[in-house]
Amino acid sequence: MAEITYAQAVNAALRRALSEDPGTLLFGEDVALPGGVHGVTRRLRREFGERVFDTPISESAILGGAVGAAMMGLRPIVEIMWADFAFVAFDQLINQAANVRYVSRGRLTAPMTVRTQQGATPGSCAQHSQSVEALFAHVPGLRVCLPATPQDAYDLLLAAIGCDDPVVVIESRELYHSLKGPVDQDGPRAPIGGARVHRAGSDLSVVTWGPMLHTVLEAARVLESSGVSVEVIDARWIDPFDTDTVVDSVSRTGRLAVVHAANLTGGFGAEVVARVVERGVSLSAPPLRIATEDLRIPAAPALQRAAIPGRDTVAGRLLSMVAPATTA
Amino acid sequence: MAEITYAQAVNAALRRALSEDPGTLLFGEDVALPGGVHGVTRRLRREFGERVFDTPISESAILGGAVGAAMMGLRPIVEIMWADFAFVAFDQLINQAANVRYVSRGRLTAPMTVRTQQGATPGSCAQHSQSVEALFAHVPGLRVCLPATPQDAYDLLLAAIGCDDPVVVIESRELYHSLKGPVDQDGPRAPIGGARVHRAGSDLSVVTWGPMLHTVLEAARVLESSGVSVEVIDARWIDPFDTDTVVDSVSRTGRLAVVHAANLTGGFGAEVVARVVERGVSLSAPPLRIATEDLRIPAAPALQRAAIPGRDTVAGRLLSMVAPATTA
Amino acid sequence: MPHPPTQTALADLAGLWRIRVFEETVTRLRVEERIAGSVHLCIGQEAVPVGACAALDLTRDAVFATYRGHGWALACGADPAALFAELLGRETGTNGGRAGSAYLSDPGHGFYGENSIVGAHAPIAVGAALAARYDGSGRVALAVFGDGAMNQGAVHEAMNMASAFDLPVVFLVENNRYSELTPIAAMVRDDDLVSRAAAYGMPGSWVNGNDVGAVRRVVAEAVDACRSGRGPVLVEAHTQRLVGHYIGDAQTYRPRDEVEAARATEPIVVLTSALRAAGAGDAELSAVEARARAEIAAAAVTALAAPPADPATVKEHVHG
Amino acid sequence: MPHPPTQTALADLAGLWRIRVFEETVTRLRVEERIAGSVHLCIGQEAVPVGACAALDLTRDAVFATYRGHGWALACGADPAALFAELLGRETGTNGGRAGSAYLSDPGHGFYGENSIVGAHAPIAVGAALAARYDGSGRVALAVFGDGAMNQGAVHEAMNMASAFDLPVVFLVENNRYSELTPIAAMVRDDDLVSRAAAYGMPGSWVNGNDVGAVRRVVAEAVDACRSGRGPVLVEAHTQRLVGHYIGDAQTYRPRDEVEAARATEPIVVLTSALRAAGAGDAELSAVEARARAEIAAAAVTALAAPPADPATVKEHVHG
Ligand SMILES: Cc1ncc(C[n+]2csc(CCOP(=O)(O)OP(=O)(O)O)c2C)c(N)n1
Ligand SMILES: Cc1ncc(C[n+]2csc(CCOP(=O)(O)OP(=O)(O)O)c2C)c(N)n1
Ligand SMILES: [Mg+2]
Ligand SMILES: [Mg+2]
Repeated sequence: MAEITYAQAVNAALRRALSEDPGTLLFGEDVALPGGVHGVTRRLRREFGERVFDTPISESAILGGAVGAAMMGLRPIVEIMWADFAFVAFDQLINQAANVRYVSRGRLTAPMTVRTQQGATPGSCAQHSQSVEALFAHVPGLRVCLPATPQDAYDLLLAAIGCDDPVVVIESRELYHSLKGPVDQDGPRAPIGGARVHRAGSDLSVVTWGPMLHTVLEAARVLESSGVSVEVIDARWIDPFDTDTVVDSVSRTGRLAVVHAANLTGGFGAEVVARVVERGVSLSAPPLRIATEDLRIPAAPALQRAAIPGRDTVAGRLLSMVAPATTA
Repeated sequence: MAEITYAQAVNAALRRALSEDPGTLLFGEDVALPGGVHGVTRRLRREFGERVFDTPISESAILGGAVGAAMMGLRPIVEIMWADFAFVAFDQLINQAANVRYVSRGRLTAPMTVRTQQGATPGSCAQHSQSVEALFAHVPGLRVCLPATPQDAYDLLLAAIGCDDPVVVIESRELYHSLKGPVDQDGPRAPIGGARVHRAGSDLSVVTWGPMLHTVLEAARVLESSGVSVEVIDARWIDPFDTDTVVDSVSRTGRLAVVHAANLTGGFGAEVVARVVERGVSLSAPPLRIATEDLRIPAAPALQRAAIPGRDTVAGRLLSMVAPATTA
Repeated sequence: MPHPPTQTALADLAGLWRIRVFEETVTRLRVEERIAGSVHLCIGQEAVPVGACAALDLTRDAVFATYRGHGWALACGADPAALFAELLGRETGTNGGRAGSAYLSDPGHGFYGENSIVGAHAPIAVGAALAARYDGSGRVALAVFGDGAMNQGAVHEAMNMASAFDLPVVFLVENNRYSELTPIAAMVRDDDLVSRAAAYGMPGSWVNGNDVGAVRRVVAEAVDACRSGRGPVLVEAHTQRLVGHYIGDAQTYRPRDEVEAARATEPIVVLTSALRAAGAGDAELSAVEARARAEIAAAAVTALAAPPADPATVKEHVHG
Repeated sequence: MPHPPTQTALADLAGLWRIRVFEETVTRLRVEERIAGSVHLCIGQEAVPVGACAALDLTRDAVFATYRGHGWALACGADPAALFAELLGRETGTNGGRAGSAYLSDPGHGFYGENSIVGAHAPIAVGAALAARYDGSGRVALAVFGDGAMNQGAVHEAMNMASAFDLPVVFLVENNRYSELTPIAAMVRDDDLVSRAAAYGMPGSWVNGNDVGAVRRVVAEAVDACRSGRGPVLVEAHTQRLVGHYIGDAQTYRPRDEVEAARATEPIVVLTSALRAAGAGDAELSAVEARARAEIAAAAVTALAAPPADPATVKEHVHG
């Protein structure tokens, strides 16, 4: 299996969807002729012609256009260039797309996919840096996933496109061109949902998603050298969220940490903690959330590093969670 | 002290703010000449002239107008007629208002108040029924409160207007004209923040906010007749959230339930649960969230009753939380 | 005379009466508190849906309306009993009680629904028109909204995108001169709203929205332009509500005599006079009204006999 | 000749050079990876900020720009060393490193900031103008944005509200014919964007955005209209970027010869020729450039010597 980048995996999934289903459309700002500001949609216009097109800088028209086309039976895939920009048109997701099926009792549906990307990268300003998955996850009727590997960038996107309801796929700008991996492109399309255990462990369960997975995996390696065994779960989908996998893991390890790049308060980490403790799983330490401070994201790299948990912060806090127990 | 309605209390707070500070403006759709679609802003145009004015149906212009006027040193109070409508212009809150102070290191500020109202009422459709406080609460830089009594409708609004940062005040449409109470209008303006314990109890702590407070108080009375003593905490402010009051209470009762009208998943209830368990408070039962099902809000009264927890649901679920313990 | 031949005109009159009587019946049911919540009536504005829907091919075209959409649903062909049932929160409602008065839909009749977010359906209609590019349906999408909606960002984006891409959308403004409780004239510099079409390089037409025949003609021209690939058209129909913004609105913001004056030019009066002038007799005219009354009354009876929406189904259809 | 007298023109030329050299220096610092992240340069568009800011009274007026705003900050009078420091993430940056290249501000010089959400500052500028109604400042607000921003809902709402309320806002479109990587001509039916002013009953003016004197004149007229209470004005300045949308943009979407052709009509070339024609000598003209180079080079040195933003302050100023 050839290694390809995360961006190439997205591109491959789009190509497959556009090839397999003539009802699939792809549109958004700069996605067609220029091939996307990050090059993710390259060559698709050339291959699929008018089913791939550029739009005005009009997010309400893009998302509303997707809702309307989906209601008519097509399967639009649209791009919101940065997740931060969704908020100029959030109505079309929360009050429009999410309502279509429920309010019509299934007579109408909105099988649309919204691709976007998020995250802070050095120099990115407060309006181009937020991790906002929790805002989508609080909207019943929307599905939400955050692929963290090239294979998942491929699989989750195809699952999203195959879903008969609106799905928001939050890609990672920082991983687009920096992460390579083998990608099986011939498997059947997976259904939506399902966490993945990236690393088995016995002392502590860590739930994470998006590019933070890699930070957590590094931290887990650090802890391994201190003799602490960390189980790392990539939630992948936060709607539907795979509570069972998490609860199973925490039942074995007795400890839960959630790590995310989104701001702490009201982040989806709180939901994960609540779901686990509601089930009455017995814990040998209080659950822990490691997240970005409750602040706007500053642009300067030095400030970003202070705000967003990196490997050492994550490793240190995870260690302090098990330390009392191991020294006891 | 004369009893006035919740709506009259809001009106009185606005009048006081407009009288005391000539830099205060009040604008929004139908707020001036017509006095508001719910009559909340009646007579203010007549009393304060051009500082109170109607706007086009342009939420981005309303919120952006508030941001700009606030940056120039005025203190705008704007109305978003239904909280659901904030999403056509959410950018102006999340990417604009919330950033002003932080990104300028305090050289600029946005002392603006956004009044809105939310909740489902019989017949209200899915686009006019959501409880969306969690979406505001996940935005660092915004403050968020939900008054549940006429006195708080008065006090919290004045505190919000006095705050030097953007505050979202989420009023309750169902309480506007149905709830009366004594309102002290002569006290000093309170600072923002602070929960209120509405009822002391020893078996169970319930945290709630907004109109759900009254449902919880009714449920607490039902439980009292079964010999269960419920402490009821009205959070009032979910940013800043008064974690200490909640933790103190739960430390005494050993049980935590959070009740809200918002949808369960990703609701602010998860944050409350996470904050309490993170502190390692010892619990005699798993924490419980009682919330609206994860669905769009249906219009039919019979369906709404099935979706949104009412007194009996709340009482029943709270009782089941203590039952194992009391029978043990 | 400006009206079409008498058979069409009689059918138009029947269409106007059905909506008028439906809305009057809704008023009664709301006042009796059998219907709950906010209800927005289109009494006085009936000629716009009746004329416009007559110009559409509802086997393939798609209509997107506002919360003031009962008349549009009826003009599209929705069953009045199912509409009443929806307003009453019954299982047999068009949406099984999930939508209510302000958000109902009936896609089997080309009625893709009301929308309660001002202007939000304009881009959705653009999406329906976009689909027509690919699905070979020849569909035209019609988005109808009020004067106040012209100041909403989503409507601007929709008009520009439809124009840039030559999409088959009729943007129809029902200019009743008020946005809720505020006169549009105070919220725009130029209340000749159709002139905004030029900003998008899009043709625009003004029509007397109280004249059902004129509405049909102007919308038919717009639909033709769309169907032949010339792209979107903006139509402004001047009309008025003879009632409040919602049931219960005391209308203190309206000059006292405005509604009275409008009664002389409202669509049913106008069409009835024209038909009389064209030779229709009292009996014939009354029979049209009577048939509408009978149909709508029967529909209300049917709806009132239906079971309420079943709470056991409340969690169904959040996802597929 | 169309240019103002030589002293003003020399000052204009100095303004153009300062921005040009600043942006060239930024390019170098970005390529050297001392500046991180996306950077949007205004090389080729300098005449618009220089001309427009000369028409404002920055002791009371308020400028709101986009991510392509370094030139606007400089033309407002911001210290180039503080701007470099901001881009470099230093403590001495205009925003102490919190803003970066695309979101910086310097309110002490009337520069209320860049905005990285397309069009979002248009309503904010309306708010600043609204404040002028009450604070007696006589402030005019200027919102500058690109051609692509004209299709954003917030800009529409801002223009309508400013027009309806006669607010003192200059809406200035820098039409460089591209929105990121896509030509505006493909995204509107009519790329004569100033004609959209009529939709709001607002006056509109077109200006050659490569001619700094013309920009000053047209913006001065607009400011006059605002200051005298006649309400907002839309100004469209045609210009071009001589560089990519961001540093690193390969510009494959642009015809090969387009940038080359534009070099003949770009603002520095145009103004230099005009000054030569008006009698200015080579030495005088080179001295203007040299002074700009010296000033900007010194500013960069100052900025590079400043300490990085202090991580210990990262939690400050979320709230007051
Ligand atoms: C985005 C949004 N803002 C505000 C409202 C509240 N609202 C409902 S109807 C209405 C007035 C609309 O006026 P117009 O477009 O003229 O339509 P009409 O009611 O006259 O048919 C308003 C402001 C809303 N539903 N959605
Ligand atoms: C709401 C929003 N949508 C999309 C973007 C991404 N984006 C940044 S610049 C840009 C192009 C803007 O073009 P134009 O307005 O012509 O300004 P120019 O860059 O040419 O100066 C786009 C689409 C954004 N920042 N904000
Ligand atoms: Mg109207
Ligand atoms: Mg441009």
